[in-house]
Amino acid sequence: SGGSEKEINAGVFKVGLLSPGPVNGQGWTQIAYEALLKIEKELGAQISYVEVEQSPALFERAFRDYASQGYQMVLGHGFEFQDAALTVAKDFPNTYFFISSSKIREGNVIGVDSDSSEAFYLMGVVAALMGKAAGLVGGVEIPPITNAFIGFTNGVRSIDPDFPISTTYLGSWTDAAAAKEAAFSMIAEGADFIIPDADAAGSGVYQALNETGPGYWSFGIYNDYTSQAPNNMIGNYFNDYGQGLVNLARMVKDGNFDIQTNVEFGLKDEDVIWVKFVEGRVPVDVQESVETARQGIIDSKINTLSPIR
Amino acid sequence: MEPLAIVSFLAAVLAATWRLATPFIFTSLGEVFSERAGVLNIGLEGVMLIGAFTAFAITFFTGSPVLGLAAAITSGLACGLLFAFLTVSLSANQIVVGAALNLVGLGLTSFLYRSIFSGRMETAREYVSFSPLEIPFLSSIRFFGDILFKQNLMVYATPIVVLLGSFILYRTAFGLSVRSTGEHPRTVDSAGLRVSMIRYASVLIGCGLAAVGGAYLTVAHTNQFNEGITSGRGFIALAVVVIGRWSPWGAFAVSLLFGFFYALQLRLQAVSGITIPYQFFQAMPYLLTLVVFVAMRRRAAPPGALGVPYKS
Amino acid sequence: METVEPEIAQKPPSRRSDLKKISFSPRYLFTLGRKMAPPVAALAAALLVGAILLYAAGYSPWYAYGVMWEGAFGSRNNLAETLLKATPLILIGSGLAVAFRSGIWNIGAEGQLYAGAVAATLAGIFFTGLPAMILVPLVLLAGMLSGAIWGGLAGFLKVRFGASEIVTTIMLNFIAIIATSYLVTGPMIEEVGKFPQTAQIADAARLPRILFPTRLHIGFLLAMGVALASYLLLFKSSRGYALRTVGISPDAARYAGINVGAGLMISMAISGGAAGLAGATEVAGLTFRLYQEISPGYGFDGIAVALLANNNPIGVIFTGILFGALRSGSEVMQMNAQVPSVLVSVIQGVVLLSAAALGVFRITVAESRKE
Amino acid sequence: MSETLLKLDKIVKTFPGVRANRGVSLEIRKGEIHCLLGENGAGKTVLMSIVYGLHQPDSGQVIYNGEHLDLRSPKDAIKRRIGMVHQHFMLVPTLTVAENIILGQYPPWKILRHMDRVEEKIEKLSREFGLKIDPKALIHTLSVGEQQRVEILKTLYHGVDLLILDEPTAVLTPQETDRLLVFLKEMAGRGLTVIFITHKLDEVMQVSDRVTVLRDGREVATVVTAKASPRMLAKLMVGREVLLEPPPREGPKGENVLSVKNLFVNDERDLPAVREVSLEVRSGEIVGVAGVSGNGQSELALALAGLMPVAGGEIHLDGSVATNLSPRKLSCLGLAHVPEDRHRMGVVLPFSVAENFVLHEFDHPPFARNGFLRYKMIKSHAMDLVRQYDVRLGGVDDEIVNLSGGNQQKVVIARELHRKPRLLLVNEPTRGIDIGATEFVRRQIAAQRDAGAAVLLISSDLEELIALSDRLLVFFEGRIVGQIRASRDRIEEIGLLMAGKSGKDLVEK
Ligand SMILES: Nc1ncnc2c1ncn2[C@@H]1O[C@H](COP(=O)(O)OP(=O)(O)OP(=O)(O)O)[C@@H](O)[C@H]1O
Ligand SMILES: Nc1ncnc2c1ncn2[C@@H]1O[C@H](COP(=O)(O)OP(=O)(O)OP(=O)(O)O)[C@@H](O)[C@H]1O
Ligand SMILES: [Mg+2]
Ligand SMILES: [Mg+2]
Repeated sequence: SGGSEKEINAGVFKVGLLSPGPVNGQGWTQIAYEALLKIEKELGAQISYVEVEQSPALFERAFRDYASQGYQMVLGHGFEFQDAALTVAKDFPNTYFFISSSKIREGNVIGVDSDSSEAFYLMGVVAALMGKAAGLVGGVEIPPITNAFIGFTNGVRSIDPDFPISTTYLGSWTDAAAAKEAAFSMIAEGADFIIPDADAAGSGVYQALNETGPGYWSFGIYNDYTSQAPNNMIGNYFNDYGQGLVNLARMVKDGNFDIQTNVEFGLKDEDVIWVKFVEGRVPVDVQESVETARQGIIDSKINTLSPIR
Repeated sequence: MEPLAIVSFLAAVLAATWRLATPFIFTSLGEVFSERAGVLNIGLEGVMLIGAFTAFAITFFTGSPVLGLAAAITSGLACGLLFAFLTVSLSANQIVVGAALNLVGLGLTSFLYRSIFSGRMETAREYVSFSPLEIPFLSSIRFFGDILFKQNLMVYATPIVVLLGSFILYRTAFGLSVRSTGEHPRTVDSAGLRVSMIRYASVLIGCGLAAVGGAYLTVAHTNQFNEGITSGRGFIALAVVVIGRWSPWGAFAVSLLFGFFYALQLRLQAVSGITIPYQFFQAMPYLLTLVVFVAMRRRAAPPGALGVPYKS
Repeated sequence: METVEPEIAQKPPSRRSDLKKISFSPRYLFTLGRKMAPPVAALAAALLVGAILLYAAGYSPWYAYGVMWEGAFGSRNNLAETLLKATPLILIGSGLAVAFRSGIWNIGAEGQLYAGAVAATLAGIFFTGLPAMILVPLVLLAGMLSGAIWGGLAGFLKVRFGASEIVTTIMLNFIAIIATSYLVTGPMIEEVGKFPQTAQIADAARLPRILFPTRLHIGFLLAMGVALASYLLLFKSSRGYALRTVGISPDAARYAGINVGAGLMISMAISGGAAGLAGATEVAGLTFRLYQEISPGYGFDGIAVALLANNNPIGVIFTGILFGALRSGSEVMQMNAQVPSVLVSVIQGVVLLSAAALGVFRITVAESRKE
Repeated sequence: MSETLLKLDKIVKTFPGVRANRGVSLEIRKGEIHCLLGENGAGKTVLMSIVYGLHQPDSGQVIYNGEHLDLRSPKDAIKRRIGMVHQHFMLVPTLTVAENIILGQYPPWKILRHMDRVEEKIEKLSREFGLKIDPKALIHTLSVGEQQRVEILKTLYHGVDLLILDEPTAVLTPQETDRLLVFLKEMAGRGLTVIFITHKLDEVMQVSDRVTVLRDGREVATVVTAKASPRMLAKLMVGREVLLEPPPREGPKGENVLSVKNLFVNDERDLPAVREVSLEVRSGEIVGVAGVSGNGQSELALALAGLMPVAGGEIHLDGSVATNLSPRKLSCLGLAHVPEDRHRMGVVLPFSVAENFVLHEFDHPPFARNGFLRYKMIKSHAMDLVRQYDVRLGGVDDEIVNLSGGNQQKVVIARELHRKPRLLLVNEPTRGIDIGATEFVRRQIAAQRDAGAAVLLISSDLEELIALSDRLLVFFEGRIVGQIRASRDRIEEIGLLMAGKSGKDLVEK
């Protein structure tokens, strides 16, 4: 199929996506998909995506198919795509292979990471200042999640070294029911700040808080989830990864991509990552400490990923 | 922990147990009927998914979880009709058709979810579901009241449905014919009953209840649909039937047992400061259930004609 | 039956008589054609249903299927990808055919695949230094053994405690998958990067490729071999006679002096071993390291593949390639026609359903009278 | 009593590949006991299944009480007070007697309160008709005889004018048989009409008013029993003379082949079934084991065949220890075993006849070479045996399930005997098979004896035991309560022993 299409679409800017799961699943996978749509809209690119089942065996093939069809930019949305990209990249020097949540940089394989640990650090600060105990509900134990939780913990510790934090992993990205029960368990254990990072399953946490009623707090992750627990949402952590990718894609398209290292979005990229509080939920003094922390992070005075003892 | 803490700990875990067990209770109860009639349906996972999606979609568009549930049941009956037609009327291999249902269930629901809801993920999660309702007085009992009597309708329904199921199975003429059909269909035939009719009925009950079990996930326990949200519950239900010795109350008990192990592992993970890898907790429910099953003193023999098509 | 194909005629006479039965003599092809007719019809029906869905969802069935065909067979590479997907399915399917024929319902191929993948990875990581000649077989053997043990465990629980294999294998699936997740996030996690994946296996442990420049590796030939072996075992060997007897009537088997317990253990071990081998070929042939979700449900598709072939390993080769083609084709369909690849599960399911409806799986009088 | 109750007119019924009934016509009169005779596969069961609504005829008419019947299902038959006791009992083993009896009686939604009333009614019936049974008992705990009582009670409970019994005596002991026959006569006296299928001519003579003989799907004759003789009936049935008494033994007894000392065996429920049994069988003799079924004979056989663990005592075969050996080892020591339950053990129903012939030897040469089966050998072997034992079938590749019971049994006999066993263990060798086949089987067993095999014959058919055995061992409650020279004039005594009636055990040489 590759051959024929090459002629037809010669000169068109083509961007492909390898999604680790359903593109319309909320959270992580959705981000990449929306990024793709954004690229299509803003740069008039021809886009395409494929949901490779969670089987690394299939990644290489997908990369190869895209590259051989003359795609200039292919995004593997997850560290697990790294190996495959490296293998394929050699044969296709003029395609850019971007790998989400990876720190690699080898020739045309470029790790792109939006570091959630920074935003979670801020949430940690809020929790430690306003709450009694915190609970973190993770989908599966993988670096993006663990890093975010490390960031959160560091944030908490920066305020109160022995503020209790408990962590639960569901072993699933879709089992919202389990997430909900996990949240209930944490509430029963005395937690009043419960934050999910579990993709589609995460909203089970919001439902649990919503049912438990006011006095229990959470943050929307990657998007505005206020509607799901209007009385419990203290703020939302926005991660417009899409915007970040658009910025990269624009460089690729205009042929002036000159970054020599891997890409890492953080609070410094204000149009990509930011945290917004819900009106009147956070006292001024807390907001101030958050702001100081944010500055500290941007000026890299604070290392949100510093190991925890 | 001092006694008080232990009590509240238990109460919380038990409440979660009941909620987590509910989908297994509905689904396995149904499967008890169809297996007692001699029809083995390994397609429960698929049927649950279809029920879950239908309930979700209808509730989303009508705003009424009741309608959603009704629609789910209908979809389950449709699956049952297909299953029965193939396995009973055409005496096709039951395992084959079951495996097929699993494939279709996953594919179809995902496909429809994409086609209908793509782009609407946000709104898709905003609708009312069966919310917990408090039972006056009882709910004000310390610890347990607060938790055991603040469940949603479908959770409360479980013991009643099981009671009904066991009454039908053991106290009605229909139940008698069901139990006979699974053991010795020729006898049923020569008694002038229609083996096929009885099996149709039982399969319909089975799939209908499986759909309810699925619907519970999307309109009661949570209010959202995710692809593959059942995450293997259909298979667990299958095991529950065997461990529960093909009896409604047995299935009820085993469902609660599994639910308890699951609730316990979530709770233990939530206890801050525990450093055991979380996978140990995750494996716990399956491991313990397996151990219980293997260690079980009296294990019942399956219905004599289970899985065997009947040709007069 | 006397028309024997030349290349088979060249085989040493002793093995000839065995091979002849499955040689592609015209008569065999004829009966084969008769056997294949219903499945083909089933496939047609399934594609029709798929087309309706596609149309309803606003896609052009013609275009979508065209792309799908392209993706499955359109190019050397696509063909290779199809066969790559068929490889684990054929391995698992042939093993399950043996188990099912022996009357044991092994639902646990998925877990046994994981067990195999873990062992293969360990072998591939630790025994560096060894030459490929030794390491490759070693890795495959490790995978096979560990799969056989994981499956044999269920067999043991059935024979020793009478615990239904349906229950035990379901539970063992969950346990194996969770255990793998623990290993790759814990003890076996790679040194660099700290991603939840093991280090790569030694180069010498990787399966040689057989169709350049594609990724197709000898695992595929291995799968064909295993299918053939399972066929000979089941229908041409005395051991197979014993297993089939056990599957039909344990009482008759005991009367015939066959050790029923051993039979069940063996068939569980065989099917487990085949699944474990599938896990090993995935690691040693494609991924070169272990991840949390190494299998996209091959273990369950394998059940369908075996049943669709009416538990005949030779048939499994065809049904395995069919399912492989559907999967790999559907990915390309999604890439180039933006049709959700999940559609393929529907098609596969309907293939099974209509095959069942067309009575591909014939019910013997014995079964219908068995009470 | 000449009024016609049931009239069958040119009934035709074919199954794929089989023409079971080819235009059978038949008249049954009110209040008579009418016997149906015929070889295996003659079409008796099918014909009666049609009267009972289990099968629908392809053509032909069923006229009952002058009314045209179009029976769609047994329900219709039951409604018209037609009852049938099937050869393979139609009872759910896991249910109680009462539950079995009311099965299908009520509309589905009916709530089964007052099982106690049902049970009362059953007790009343069983008292009235002298069919003792506990309505609360689970079927699988009952003896075969009792189960049959339940079957009959079922029909009485529903109310019955025409009672069809398909080989009811095949599984009964002499006492039970006599009781049943007496019962039937009595019922006939009360105006009940009975159709009685059997293979045993003496029963026919004893009980029936008229006999109809079927041969391959057609009726060949209907005669008044009083005017008939067993020889003539047999001739009608088989089309030639039959001789059920095989020639007596020539040649002397030889050395001990089987010797059992103080054998104890427990049944599945782990209750003692065989208690301290000692016996010997010498080469060239046939030792018969008589006993009401369920008194330990089956367990004895299974233990001897290595299919049930020996709880105590010793078994010696040709001098070497044979206690708790595997069936495989035993058959190497020269044991051949014709099992009691053919369908469950004797044959593998979906296998071809050829495959069934090598059930024991499938992995020995010449049938297997280095692990592979050699179908050429297996088939030619099968063809030989089919010829020798004239098994009636299409071809050796047919699935054995499509053979009639008689022919299935011939396959088993052939398979076991052709191995020239030292010890031949036969359990119910002729149950349910026609006299043609019976004669043949008995001759074969006698032939083995003459060839110097030691034969242990277990049978619930006293006629058979006496016809074949040199000595009889009588079993009661797991013990040998008597050892008698087999002869007609001792039947009384034997019957008493079997019923455990005689005071002291009795032993004679
Ligand atoms: N359901 C069936 N399907 C196909 N063939 C059948 C069926 N039932 C009976 N037959 C065939 O019809 C013929 C008559 O069978 P039937 O059972 O009436 O013989 P029978 O006289 O009862 O023999 P027996 O004395 O052994 O009971 C046999 O050849 C049998 O194989
Ligand atoms: N569904 C069927 N399909 C094919 N053949 C059948 C079927 N049902 C019965 N038969 C044949 O009809 C024969 C007669 O049936 P029946 O139930 O009387 O058994 P049988 O011949 O009497 O053997 P037995 O006396 O050992 O039960 C059976 O032996 C069997 O070979
Ligand atoms: Mg019969
Ligand atoms: Mg018979």
